[in-house]
Amino acid sequence: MKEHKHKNVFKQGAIPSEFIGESIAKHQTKTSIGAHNIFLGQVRADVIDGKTITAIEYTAYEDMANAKFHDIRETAFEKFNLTCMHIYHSLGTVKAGEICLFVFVSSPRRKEVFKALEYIVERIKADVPVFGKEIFEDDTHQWKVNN
Amino acid sequence: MKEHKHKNVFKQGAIPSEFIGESIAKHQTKTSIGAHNIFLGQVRADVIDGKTITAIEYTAYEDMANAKFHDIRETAFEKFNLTCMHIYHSLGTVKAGEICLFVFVSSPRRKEVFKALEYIVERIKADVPVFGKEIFEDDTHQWKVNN
Amino acid sequence: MNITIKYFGQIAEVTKQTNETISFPNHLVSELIEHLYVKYPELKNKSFKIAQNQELVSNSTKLTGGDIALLPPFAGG
Amino acid sequence: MNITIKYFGQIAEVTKQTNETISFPNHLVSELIEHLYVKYPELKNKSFKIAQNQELVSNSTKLTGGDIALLPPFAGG
Repeated sequence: MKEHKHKNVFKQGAIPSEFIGESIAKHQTKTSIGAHNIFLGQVRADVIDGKTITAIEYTAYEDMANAKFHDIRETAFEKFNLTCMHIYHSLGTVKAGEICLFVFVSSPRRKEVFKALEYIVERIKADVPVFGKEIFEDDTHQWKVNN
Repeated sequence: MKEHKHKNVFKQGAIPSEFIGESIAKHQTKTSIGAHNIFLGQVRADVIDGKTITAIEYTAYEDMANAKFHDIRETAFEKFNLTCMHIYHSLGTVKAGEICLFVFVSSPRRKEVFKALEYIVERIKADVPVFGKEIFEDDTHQWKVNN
Repeated sequence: MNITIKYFGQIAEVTKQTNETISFPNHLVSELIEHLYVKYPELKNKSFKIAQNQELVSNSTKLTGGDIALLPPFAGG
Repeated sequence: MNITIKYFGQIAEVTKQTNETISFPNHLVSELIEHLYVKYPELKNKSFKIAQNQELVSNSTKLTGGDIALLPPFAGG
């Protein structure tokens, strides 16, 4: 059941909530799974110097990013007892309130999914060359930096 | 946005994946949220002495369980910077592959949701009087015990 | 004193009922449990916690007349 | 040696292009960066990492002729 093939993690635009629901439904035939853990990144309407962020425009060094996602996936499968792992990240415009990152891990046991999910999300934030242009309501922008 | 009212956490039967998708969609108007973390418990088709579990029948001391859920919710809101928290647990029959527990936490920041979700799930497993009758394919049963 | 006792899961399998109200003269949880061991000998083989008015109590807790529940191991999630 | 250089995010705002191929005689990443600082002085005010063939490298890494990328701070998720 391990999915070790190279995949394109990127999706154009926001990740729809229906897509997440359908991804969950697809795992109901995998009856060795006892625990799923899902992380969703959502674009915040932060206010900076009185101006509100209305969207983030994501770009990436796609080839390098997909290689990094692949490495993160392989390492997570080695470190944790996972049945499945899925990662999706948006490219292009994602409005405030919409979802830009969907990470989904499943395992027979809950302890594994907690450790695995945090590991994967922290590595995505630190190691994957994705860039975010935060667009304000007046069409000015600033560049997002992960902390 | 904190939801501190006493709620009935229990739902009859399995928690549908569409319900989870719709719960996610409802949070897209809350634009102070930057991170969601979702835990799903799924019934495993464990094989014990050659017999396969086909379902779990959940019962609970409902009044005490809802009071415990309320206490877990209040404590989590005190300990972590959360925007929202939702907990649903099944009662009655949940078949292998179906979802019996849905815990959903949201915060401006990801560090908070990881800590909060694990705290809530561990407390549910340890402190809430819910009982599970594991039904085998031959209609015999055993009683589930959390570890 | 009348005490309502609730049974759950594998405990209710032993007692063959989910609740009963009994008249009970004594004062400690431990005394009530001894009474139930006599009434349902199979209970001695079962692991359970005891709640009074929805709060876990120990054997040395005094009975208040509130609801008692015999809770087998938890299995939520 | 021809080297293709890719620019992303706020770096591409400075260079006003997302990639270019230049002929470059020198041997170290640091020398290429010095060359780019002359060509795009505004780059000196920017923070970036450097990748060669999709792997992060340091200033003292030798150029191989592989693709170079200037990567501003990551913002995934």
